[in-house]
Amino acid sequence: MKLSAPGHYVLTFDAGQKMASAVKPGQFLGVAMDTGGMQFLRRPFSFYSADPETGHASILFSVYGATTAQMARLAPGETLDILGPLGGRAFTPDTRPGAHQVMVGGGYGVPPLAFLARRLLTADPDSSVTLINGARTAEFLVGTEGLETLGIHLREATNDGSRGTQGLVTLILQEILEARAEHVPIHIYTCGPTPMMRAVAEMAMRYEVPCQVSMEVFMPCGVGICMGCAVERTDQTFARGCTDGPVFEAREVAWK
Amino acid sequence: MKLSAPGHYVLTFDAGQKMASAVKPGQFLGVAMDTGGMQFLRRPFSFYSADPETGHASILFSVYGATTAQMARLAPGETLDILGPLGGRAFTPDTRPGAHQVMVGGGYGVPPLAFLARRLLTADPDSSVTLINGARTAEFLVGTEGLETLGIHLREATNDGSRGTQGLVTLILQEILEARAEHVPIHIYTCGPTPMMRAVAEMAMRYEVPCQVSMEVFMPCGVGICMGCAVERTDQTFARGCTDGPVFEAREVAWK
Amino acid sequence: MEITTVPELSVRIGSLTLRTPVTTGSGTFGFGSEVAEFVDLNKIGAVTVKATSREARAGNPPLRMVETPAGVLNAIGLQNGGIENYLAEKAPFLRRYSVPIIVNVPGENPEDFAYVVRRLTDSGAADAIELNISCPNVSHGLDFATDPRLTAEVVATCRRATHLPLIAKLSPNVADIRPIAKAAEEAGADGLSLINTVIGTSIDAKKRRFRLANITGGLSGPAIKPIALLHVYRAAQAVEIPIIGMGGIMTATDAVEFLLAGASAVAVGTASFVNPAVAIEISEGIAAYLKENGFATVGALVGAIEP
Amino acid sequence: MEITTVPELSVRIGSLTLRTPVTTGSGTFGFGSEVAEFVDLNKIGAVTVKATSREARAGNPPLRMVETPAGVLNAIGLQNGGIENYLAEKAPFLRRYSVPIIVNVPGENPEDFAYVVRRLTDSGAADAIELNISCPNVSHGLDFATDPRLTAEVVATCRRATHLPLIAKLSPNVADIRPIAKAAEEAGADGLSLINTVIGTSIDAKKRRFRLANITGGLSGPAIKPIALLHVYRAAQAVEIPIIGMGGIMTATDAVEFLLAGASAVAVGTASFVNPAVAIEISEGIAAYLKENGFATVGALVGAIEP
Ligand SMILES: Cc1cc2nc3c(=O)[nH]c(=O)nc-3n(C[C@H](O)[C@H](O)[C@H](O)COP(=O)(O)OP(=O)(O)OC[C@H]3O[C@@H](n4cnc5c(N)ncnc54)[C@H](O)[C@@H]3O)c2cc1C
Ligand SMILES: Cc1cc2nc3c(=O)[nH]c(=O)nc-3n(C[C@H](O)[C@H](O)[C@H](O)COP(=O)(O)OP(=O)(O)OC[C@H]3O[C@@H](n4cnc5c(N)ncnc54)[C@H](O)[C@@H]3O)c2cc1C
Ligand SMILES: Cc1cc2nc3c(=O)[nH]c(=O)nc-3n(C[C@H](O)[C@H](O)[C@H](O)COP(=O)(O)O)c2cc1C
Ligand SMILES: Cc1cc2nc3c(=O)[nH]c(=O)nc-3n(C[C@H](O)[C@H](O)[C@H](O)COP(=O)(O)O)c2cc1C
Ligand code: FES
Ligand code: FES
Repeated sequence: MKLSAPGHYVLTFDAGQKMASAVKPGQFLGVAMDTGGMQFLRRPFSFYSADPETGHASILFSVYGATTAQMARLAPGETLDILGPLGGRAFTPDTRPGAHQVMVGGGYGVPPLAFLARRLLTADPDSSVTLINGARTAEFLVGTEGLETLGIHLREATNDGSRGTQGLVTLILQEILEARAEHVPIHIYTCGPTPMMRAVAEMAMRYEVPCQVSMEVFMPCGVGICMGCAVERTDQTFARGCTDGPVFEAREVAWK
Repeated sequence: MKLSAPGHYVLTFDAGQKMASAVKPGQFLGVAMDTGGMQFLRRPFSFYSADPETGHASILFSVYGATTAQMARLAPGETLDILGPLGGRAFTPDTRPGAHQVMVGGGYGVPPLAFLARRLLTADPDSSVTLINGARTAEFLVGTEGLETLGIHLREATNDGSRGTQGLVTLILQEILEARAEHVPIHIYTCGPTPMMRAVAEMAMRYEVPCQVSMEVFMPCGVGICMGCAVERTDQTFARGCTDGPVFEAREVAWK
Repeated sequence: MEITTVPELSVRIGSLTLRTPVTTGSGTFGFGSEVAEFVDLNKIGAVTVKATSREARAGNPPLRMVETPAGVLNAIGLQNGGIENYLAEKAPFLRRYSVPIIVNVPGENPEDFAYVVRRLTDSGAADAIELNISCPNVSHGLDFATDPRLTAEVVATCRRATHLPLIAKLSPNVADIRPIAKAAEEAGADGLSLINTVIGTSIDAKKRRFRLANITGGLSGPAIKPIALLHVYRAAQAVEIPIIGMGGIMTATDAVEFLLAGASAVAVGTASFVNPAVAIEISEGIAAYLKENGFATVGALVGAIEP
Repeated sequence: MEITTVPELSVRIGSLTLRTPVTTGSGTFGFGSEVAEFVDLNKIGAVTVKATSREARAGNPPLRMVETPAGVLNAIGLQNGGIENYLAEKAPFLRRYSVPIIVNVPGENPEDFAYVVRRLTDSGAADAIELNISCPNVSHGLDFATDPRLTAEVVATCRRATHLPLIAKLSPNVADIRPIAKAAEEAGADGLSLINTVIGTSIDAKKRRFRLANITGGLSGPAIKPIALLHVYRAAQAVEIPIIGMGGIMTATDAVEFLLAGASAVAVGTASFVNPAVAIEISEGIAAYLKENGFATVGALVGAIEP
């Protein structure tokens, strides 16, 4: 375990080569911690990395409640009770040649985007990838360590201006969309708080740019058996966030 | 914290001089540990020692369930959420001159008896005190550390004969009662598993020797407000184990 | 939104005024005297004392209580010394304090209830009376509050016996609490207390025995909070009289949830076993919530939830 | 006392034989296909699938589920594709396995139930039918199982529509489950499932809103185990037909408690969310318990408790 910023931890574990090879950015796993039982459901965490060669994978988390508090206390060598990889639909990279891959993340939405960004660069070192990371204040800008050295274009926004642009991530996104060139296809991938994703999705739809959103709703089971993770579609049916998602097209989702 | 035997811990804490002076052997305190909440009632633990001068007090415990498991993990300097001293009726030492004070304990019944024994010797170094400690096997014979150097006569019994007499504590008690001299009053104090206390109580009644029993029944509140700790009296009324006890005369209790 | 004045915490139930909206659950705070050394009784909204019946009751044999996941199952069986013992031995101690006393009264038939109600009224040893028509741990104890007609009969009979505020304590062991709440109101209750415990049992798989000597017990504590909140919300939709909400309240946040659901005051039961002073801490926590959220009175919070 | 033979785990409900006494709670195991990669479906006593109604149902809007102390509150609202979708899309997958299928059927009126029952019978896509007359999350869903007369009406109508084993799923939201259990038995049910979830709600004090869009939800998980055990015990005293006990079962010990209370089989619901293979682990745990305690059959354990 590694402290990546005050209160933020990167938990690296042995997922086995099978899982580490299978996992795709946007997928997640369910962690069960023995919190004494008052809280007993698994908590979902997005993969932050997965190395098919070593079989190691990692997640990045902050301490919110009982499960993450217990996770923060894990010592090296302890076993972790996980179920995964979960998620029926991961991020699908845009394969149009020369596409500008724009990721917009906030909070615990950043780890899966950082994972996607790294995978894109590994597959094709010439990929054009921008990651826009937003937070209230500088200390919550996490999850992007090492991305710039890989050639990813990192942009940051904070509400208080303590780092990067002062304001919301959509300010930077709009700038990119406004400046876009006819011949460079853009594809947006977003994950973060719902209001942020909604703003990003609406902007993408306005600019008619394809946009994939990862809907991190409450997921009681993560495997598709409880129907507790409903995401409303524009056709008024309910999809399961876990197995029909977590990644959806921005247009599929009934934003409210 | 000190490991007194495999799985047995002595937890010493700062009770404050007020509490440490007030507490009497047989009294206890309620410990609340944050076990995540599925289990939330306090657990009672008898005082094992209390030093009015330093204000330090201690309890001796083994790991049974969630509360004791958490207690075993306490690090020096952490705060302990306790309520006490509790217990409306503690052991009342027999003040008849030259009385032979015989304590019969088993398991977590030993700490309060060890405390009583030490207090008796401190008050009068010439006291005649015997402590009979019983357990299934040698490694569970705990709580009597340092008593012999104070002049307490320690007798041990194990079911498997791995230490002391092979058999039950009542074997040793009977031997003492049989060998008693007319002019030496005997007083029995007992605490431990109910079947053991019942056997001791019945033997005491048979030999017409006064006997105090500490009834360690399940105590949801410990302060007299829940009525959940009922101890049936011979007159068929129910006493509260916590505030009417935990110490009763053997004759008061309806043994079943 | 922060206001600088101290928020008004007092609430009224009939003619009774509580200085804070937090009382104690009957049977979970004894008669106050047991914990007077740990708790300043005058800082509690009211002390609701243990059930006091016409005759003394021995209660059920042990085991009487067992801990369950996030809950407690009890089968005390209304152990108490009877009304004369209450008047002679218990009331005088509490009367040394200025805290209002609510006496919880069980009974086997309407006349039983009314007898105790009259004695309490004549003696001045209660400021309000809570009719325990919903105790699951004695035979026939819970029948009244599962039937609107029986509920009305007990309340009406007691109404004729006293001018003191009458609070009917209802059972969660019903399909719909609304008709019962309504029946109690129409029969003259000044307020409702809910919920009493939920019926349940516990089995020891190793010994193949029921854990409670009485087999059946009543479940309380955090486990039942979702159940209690719904009953309070439904009852509040059905009646005009104030409700004392209870069931699993451990913190001020829990208490606020009950106020939002429509309770005018709350009671803490099982939580007092862990911390006898919790009623006071919860009062303080409610005051802090009111300040932080710009409410001038606790009354403004009652039922202030979007459906 | 240890016996060396392998204990007999099979149990019968009407003409249906389950190889192990553990099934899944409807609505907590999807249609089996979702978790077939984690679980060997053939090792489960029976798969009880999600409610399947006459017409498709969209279900309730989010938020549909919330965690509570030792429990889960859900208001899914019976989202399902309807009976024709079940027959075309869901049943074929499960039929590739030898595990018996119990289909859970909700309805708005007796004819609704009977329609689905007939389709299931004619198509051969169910080995037994569980009548969900007790769902708290749709309007009128729970009314049937709170009234012996309505319970009997639904069961009798469906009895005329099928020769398949009929299991009536009862509600805990009643004062006394015995008359309802009896009514279901007399109307021709081959077995009873209990309990369905306990009604409740959850409030967000910070936002001053109900957490569930539907306001009301059904409580499941360890919190309700004491409630479920008592209903099972009482129902078992009242009827001769087998009972599938459920409510908060997380471990084999919990399951044994239900068998001791009088259930012939058990279902695991919420526990599958944490561990989709828990039904199998519990079967194994029951077998171990039987061996350790010298029982040759699971049937010998049913109701084997001293009162
Ligand atoms: C698909 C998916 C992927 C995810 N990936 C990640 C990830 O990579 N990293 C990560 O850190 N998280 C991630 N999350 C979020 C994470 O699963 C949740 O935050 C989880 O609930 C934390 O569990 P916990 O027991 O620590 O906190 P919980 O007790 O579950 O609390 C979690 C949330 O509950 C609320 N809450 C708790 N207590 C209070 C209170 N007193 N007052 C008000 N609100 C309160 C807060 O909103 C808090 O954030 C993901 C979620 C999903 C659905
Ligand atoms: C007045 C009094 C004084 C006491 N003094 C002491 C003392 O000085 N030292 C001490 O160590 N203890 C003492 N005890 C006992 C102690 O309070 C209890 O053992 C307490 O319950 C331990 O809490 P826990 O949460 O660790 O275990 P719990 O979870 O409460 O478990 C405690 C007991 O429950 C039973 N149990 C738990 N799990 C299982 C299971 N899976 N199967 C079967 N049975 C199970 C066992 O009997 C176990 O011993 C005292 C008790 C009383 C009433
Ligand atoms: C040990 C115990 C004893 C109780 N005795 C009574 C009683 O005598 N009269 C009564 O009306 N309610 C009694 N109750 C119910 C409580 O007053 C309260 O309604 C219930 O416990 C729910 O609140 P809680 O979850 O905060 O404990 C008792 C509850 C417990 C736990
Ligand atoms: C998310 C969820 C969905 C459920 N859906 C149904 C359903 O469709 N039909 C039904 O009869 N019961 C349904 N139930 C109730 C369960 O089958 C079971 O009766 C109840 O949850 C108690 O068992 P448990 O505590 O083991 O979960 C559902 C329960 C949950 C938690
Ligand atoms: S989390 Fe259970 S179905 Fe999606
Ligand atoms: S433990 Fe509550 S009255 Fe004794």
